[in-house]
Amino acid sequence: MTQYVFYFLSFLAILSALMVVFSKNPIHSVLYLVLTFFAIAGHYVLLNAQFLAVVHIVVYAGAIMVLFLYVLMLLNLNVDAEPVKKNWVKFAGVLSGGLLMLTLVATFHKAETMPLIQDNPEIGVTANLGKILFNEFALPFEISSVLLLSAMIGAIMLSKKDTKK
Amino acid sequence: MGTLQAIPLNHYILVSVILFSIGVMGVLLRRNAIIIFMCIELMLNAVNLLMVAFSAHHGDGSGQVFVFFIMAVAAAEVAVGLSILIMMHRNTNTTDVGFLNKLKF
Amino acid sequence: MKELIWLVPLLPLVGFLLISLGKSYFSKSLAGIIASAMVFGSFVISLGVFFDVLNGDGKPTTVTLFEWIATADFHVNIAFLVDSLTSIMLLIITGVGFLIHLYSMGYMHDDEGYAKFFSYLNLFVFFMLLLVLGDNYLVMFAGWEGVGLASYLLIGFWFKNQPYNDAAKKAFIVNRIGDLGFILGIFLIYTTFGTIQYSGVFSEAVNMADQSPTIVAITLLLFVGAMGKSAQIPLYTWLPDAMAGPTPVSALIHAATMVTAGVYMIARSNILYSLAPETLGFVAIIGGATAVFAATIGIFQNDIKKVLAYSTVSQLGYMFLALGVGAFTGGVFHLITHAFFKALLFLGAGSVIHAMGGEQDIRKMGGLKKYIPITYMTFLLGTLAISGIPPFSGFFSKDEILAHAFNVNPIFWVLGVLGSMMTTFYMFRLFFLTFMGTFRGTEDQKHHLHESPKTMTIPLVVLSVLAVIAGFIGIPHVLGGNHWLEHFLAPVFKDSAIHHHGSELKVSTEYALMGVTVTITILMILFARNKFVTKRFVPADDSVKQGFIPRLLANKYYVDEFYNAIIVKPLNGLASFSYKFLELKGVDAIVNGVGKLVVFISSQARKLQTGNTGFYIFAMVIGILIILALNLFNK
Amino acid sequence: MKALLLLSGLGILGIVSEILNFKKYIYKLTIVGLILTLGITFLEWDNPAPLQFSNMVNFDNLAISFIAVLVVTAILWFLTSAPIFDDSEHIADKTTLILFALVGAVCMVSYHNVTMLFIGIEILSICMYVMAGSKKGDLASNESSMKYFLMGAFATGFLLMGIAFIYGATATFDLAEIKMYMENSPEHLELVYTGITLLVIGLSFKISAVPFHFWAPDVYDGAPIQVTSLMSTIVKTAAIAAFYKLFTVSFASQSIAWECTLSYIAGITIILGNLIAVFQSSAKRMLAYSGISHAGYLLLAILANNTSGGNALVYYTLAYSVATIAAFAIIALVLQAKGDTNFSSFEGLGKKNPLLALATILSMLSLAGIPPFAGFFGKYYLFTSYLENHGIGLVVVALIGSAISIYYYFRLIVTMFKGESEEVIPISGTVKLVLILCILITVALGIFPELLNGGW
Amino acid sequence: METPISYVPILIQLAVALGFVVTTIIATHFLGPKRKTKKKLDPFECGIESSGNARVPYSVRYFLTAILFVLFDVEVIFMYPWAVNFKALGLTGLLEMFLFIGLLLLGFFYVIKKGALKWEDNN
Repeated sequence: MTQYVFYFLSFLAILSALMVVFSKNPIHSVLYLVLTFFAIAGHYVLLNAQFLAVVHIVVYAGAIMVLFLYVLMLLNLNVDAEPVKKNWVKFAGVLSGGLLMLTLVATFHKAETMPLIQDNPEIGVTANLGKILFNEFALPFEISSVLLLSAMIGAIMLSKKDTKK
Repeated sequence: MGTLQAIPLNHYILVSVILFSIGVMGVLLRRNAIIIFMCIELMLNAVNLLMVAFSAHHGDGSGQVFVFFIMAVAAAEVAVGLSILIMMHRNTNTTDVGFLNKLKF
Repeated sequence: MKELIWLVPLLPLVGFLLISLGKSYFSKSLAGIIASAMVFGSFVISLGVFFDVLNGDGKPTTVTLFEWIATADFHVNIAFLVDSLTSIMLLIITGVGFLIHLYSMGYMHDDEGYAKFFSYLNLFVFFMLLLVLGDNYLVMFAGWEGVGLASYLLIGFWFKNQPYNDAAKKAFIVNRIGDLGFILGIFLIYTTFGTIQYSGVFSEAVNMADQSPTIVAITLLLFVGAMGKSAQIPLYTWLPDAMAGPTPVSALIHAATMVTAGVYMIARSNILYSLAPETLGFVAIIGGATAVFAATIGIFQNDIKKVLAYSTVSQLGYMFLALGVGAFTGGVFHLITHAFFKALLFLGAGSVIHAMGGEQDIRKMGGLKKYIPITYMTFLLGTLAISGIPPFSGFFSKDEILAHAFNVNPIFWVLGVLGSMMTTFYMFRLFFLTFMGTFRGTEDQKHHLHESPKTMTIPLVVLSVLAVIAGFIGIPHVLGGNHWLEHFLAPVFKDSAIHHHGSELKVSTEYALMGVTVTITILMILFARNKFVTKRFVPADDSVKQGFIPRLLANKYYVDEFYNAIIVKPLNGLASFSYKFLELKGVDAIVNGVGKLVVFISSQARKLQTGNTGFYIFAMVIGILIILALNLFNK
Repeated sequence: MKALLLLSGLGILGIVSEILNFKKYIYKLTIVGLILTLGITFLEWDNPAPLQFSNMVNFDNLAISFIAVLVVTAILWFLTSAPIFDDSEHIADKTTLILFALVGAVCMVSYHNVTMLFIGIEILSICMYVMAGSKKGDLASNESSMKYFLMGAFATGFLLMGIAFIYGATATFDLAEIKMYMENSPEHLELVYTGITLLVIGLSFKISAVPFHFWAPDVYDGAPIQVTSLMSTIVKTAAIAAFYKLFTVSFASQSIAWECTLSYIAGITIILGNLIAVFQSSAKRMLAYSGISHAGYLLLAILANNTSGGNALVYYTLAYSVATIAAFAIIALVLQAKGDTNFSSFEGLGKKNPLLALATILSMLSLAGIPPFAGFFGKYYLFTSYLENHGIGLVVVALIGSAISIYYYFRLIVTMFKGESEEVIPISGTVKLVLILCILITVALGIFPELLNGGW
Repeated sequence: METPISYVPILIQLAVALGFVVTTIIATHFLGPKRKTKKKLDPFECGIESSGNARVPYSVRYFLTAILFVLFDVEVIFMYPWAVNFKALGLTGLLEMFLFIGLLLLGFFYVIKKGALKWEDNN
């Protein structure tokens, strides 16, 4: 049964990803992207990464995409103001994207198919992740707060209008 | 998890590579900065998927923790990127990257 | 004295720093005095060192100052190698250098850049000393680059006007081409021998297989460097342009010292070269060719400094010819004598220009004999020396070179004689046109004429004495002398002497060769005298140059006709050809062409940077694709 | 370790200063703090237990020396860049951002786990994106910031993909374990190779190597000049150090996977960078292109794939950073005085501002690699370390490149002594100090290269 | 032991919820009377003719709030794994978290100080 779920989710993800790229209206792109995220979250569940699935939904679909929508409305971009590229440019873009995929795939087609054995399905559980995160990865965890801080400062500095002097 | 064995790892690699390439394609095709951001997000998500698949494959949690960090970074990047976008829009009234061609040669 | 060796380069450096820092505080004369004093100091020390070496055993001594680089498996010290060759070079550089400093105090007297000029001069002397003192190739390279830089500064000294700047830049760029070869050679040496210290390299090299391709490659690369510095075909074009600099600079850098760096370098690495006969042959050919080629050009120049410049190129050709035929001593010998008489000639020319108020065209001079007698006398001595009239110094050094050349291959001898023949011709042409006959300049120039101040004439006199007697340090055995220089330098060249197998010339042949050269020389002098003094012929303006042969033929003697038919016409043809075509269109064009090409490519390549983000990302993706594909097919 | 903590602390101090209204002192405080950091860093030399925080970071002597280079550069930079801190509103923000960028850089030179590498890179990049756009009203600044962000984020995608593949093969992020895996016959070669290639791509972007250099000239050109100087010194140093660590520690045994690719990249980078620089009319942009070519030289050290390569890197980055800081400080002064950075604005500098002229000459000579200045030995060590186990081919290319570079470096020098300029450019005391320091360092490193090359 | 299967109840609930919503919408659509006139479809703006795009640009302040929300959101996410094994991690975990939170709090004060959350001042 999981096969079908997997294939369905993959199909959904890829299709909506394509729609993100090709739909004219940015708002639609955002919505399709949300759909993609849900599909990926489904994959996480399949992979026993339930916690990540939830986080993924919360962060991406819940926060980042909302932010995108905000900006779209803020800048009033719901109408597609984007000038269309020349056809040959489009063609070249599609072509090179496809080529990239082919080359990446080609590197694996020699590889014998590795069965996905899950000798330890417990790792996805929040508790286990927490142990790893707060023991091994304590330093990156603290440093990432520096990252978020600098993002915060940067965002305020750039997007807030200066007080008139 | 007998059922899961039916899906080879390569399928996951394939899916994420496809998603990644679609993201790249989007970056190449679109000129609207916001859409380009989204496509970059798509690329990152493809990586996340791959990471989780590998981590499940190896039964090693650090992969998922790494994904965790990727998400944090993605959030930070989006925050900064969008503020840059806002600033640019405030000055030029457009989000079309094709408009950025003053600096050249 | 040897333990004081580090003072020799230090003093000029101190002088440079003092002057360049304290420029604003010193009075003009003080700067000059400081500079000269510094050089004089190092001259005294070098004198002491010289006598040490003279009385000591032939062993070279190394004086290590401090460790420069020391990676795990690689050491370079700032260390000085003191042996006979070094001590002689030291004497020339500091001695001639001092005289020229003295001279400049007079010559540059009313130039606002006076102090700066002297600081540069000192800087140059410092680097030159570094070059000859170093006991490994890296130090030599540092000095090598340094002198290039200093000459660059000095040529462009009057940076107000563009042509001088261009000349400076040209000199620098051409030298870079040479340096590229040089440093590649050094890298190759390092990869081959694992060290770049002379002692190590040479001792390694001696046990190396004869004429191994690596050695050939190394020597060739080094020689490319020498070509650049010492203005050999095809990299000589910068030297004539370098005459844009002040005359003392031309005397010091472009006659006596810097341009002979290449000769020194090859003499220093003589062992490597004698292990690579192919290279030696190549060197000989280049040298001989340059000697003749430059001489032919010299015949047609009317700018007094240009003539001397070309003659320098051709004399350098001589030295390389000497090295090429394995006569290392001969090469060094000629280097010494040439340093004296060429410096003398340049300074003399400078004095003439000084008297003429900046005029450099010999067609506008003439009859200066009675106005500037001292310059006249000294210049005459210099001219005799360069054209190799016994017993002046030029004779001995040239003779030695020619003898060895004949010994190796008569063709080289013929080339040599041809060169010396033309040298004599154009030098006397220059001499006669300048000092004999009647004055051809304007009236106010005539009033302006005056003998130069003492500071300028004293160096002239000293140099002329040297130019006369310098030859006696190397009187060949056939003339009853015992070649002192040869014995002195023997320890440096002993290892290569083994490889250099050549039968001694028969005494009779040697006399014959001398006889031939001397006679030809004297004939050339007479011809020149007859043409430029008796006939009072003055080369016409460039516009009607071609037309003068018919006019000459109109009133002629049989001898004239003969000479014209045999010598003048072909020479003119050759000269004008090599000057107009090769000089202007050929070599020069190549040198400039490279630069132009680079600029052009650059102007195209920058178009890649379209400024369009989409294009950038696209290009990046293409690059990624290519890399991935390569990686895919590598597996 | 202490350096990392101290720098973060300083950054946080910046935020506090904003909150508690003492931000007018933060500039001075920062400089003092940085000097302190430098001292503390040296105390950690020969660290007995370099591996810390469950092997997340490794403060061995190489890392320490890189940190020292970074901090020295930062100090010099802060002293020269007072102008961008003079707007009262953002002084604390900018200081904090730059200090956090330093934190990221320190992570990049001291990581022992790919996670730290990734986070370090991201902190550095994000701070740089913001700083590039810190001149908010200026279109050029916006454009450069936008371009930098777009391409940077794009490249990050590839970097992450590479990390993912490596993880897929090795099931770990720890450098030592990856090394172990690589050394005893990896079974998932295809994953390893692709991963390494993608990492080469991602990191080449960060050091702006051809063909991933396109962002560099525009971003450098558009950003405020002080930020440009920061990018071309600290960012480059950190990136190349990270590159070196990853490839010579972990992937050394798999060098077949990357050697060929990287050699090509290096060669093309050197030639193209130098070529395009020849035609530039703006000194700022010229330095941007020359920076690209220097990235090419730096790659030689990675290709050398031995420890002496690391020493060469430390030496070269220091020499390059010092010279670049000086050059940019001078350009900034000229920009302030004449309004643009074209070569023509440098005319007559030689006579009016001897100090500026001297500093320019020395830094240009050093960048061009003319003995006896620091730059020469930087190149020299790079080449020798490369030659230890490679042919001479790439070195020849590099030499040709530097022969070309002579042209444009000297063009600036010659221009300074041409023409006349009416006014003397005023120089503040601190900038004077920095210029003199740079001159001293450049000359001292040239005369006593041993100062740095203790060999660790 | 968590497996995808143990998520089935959630799925069922989801299905029910969605189903309910959809059905109601469709139902109203069909049941409700439909008399469309131009006036009726106009958005009612106190009787004034409506003009222009319905979506007017927001002010940057909303955006700033959104950004800050995203950042703090991510930070909150970091707390779950800590919370679930609060005991297991013990003091060190607590300290780590305190440091983390401390920094975030600092950021929060900074935001307030910068006036990024002020709504009334209009600049």
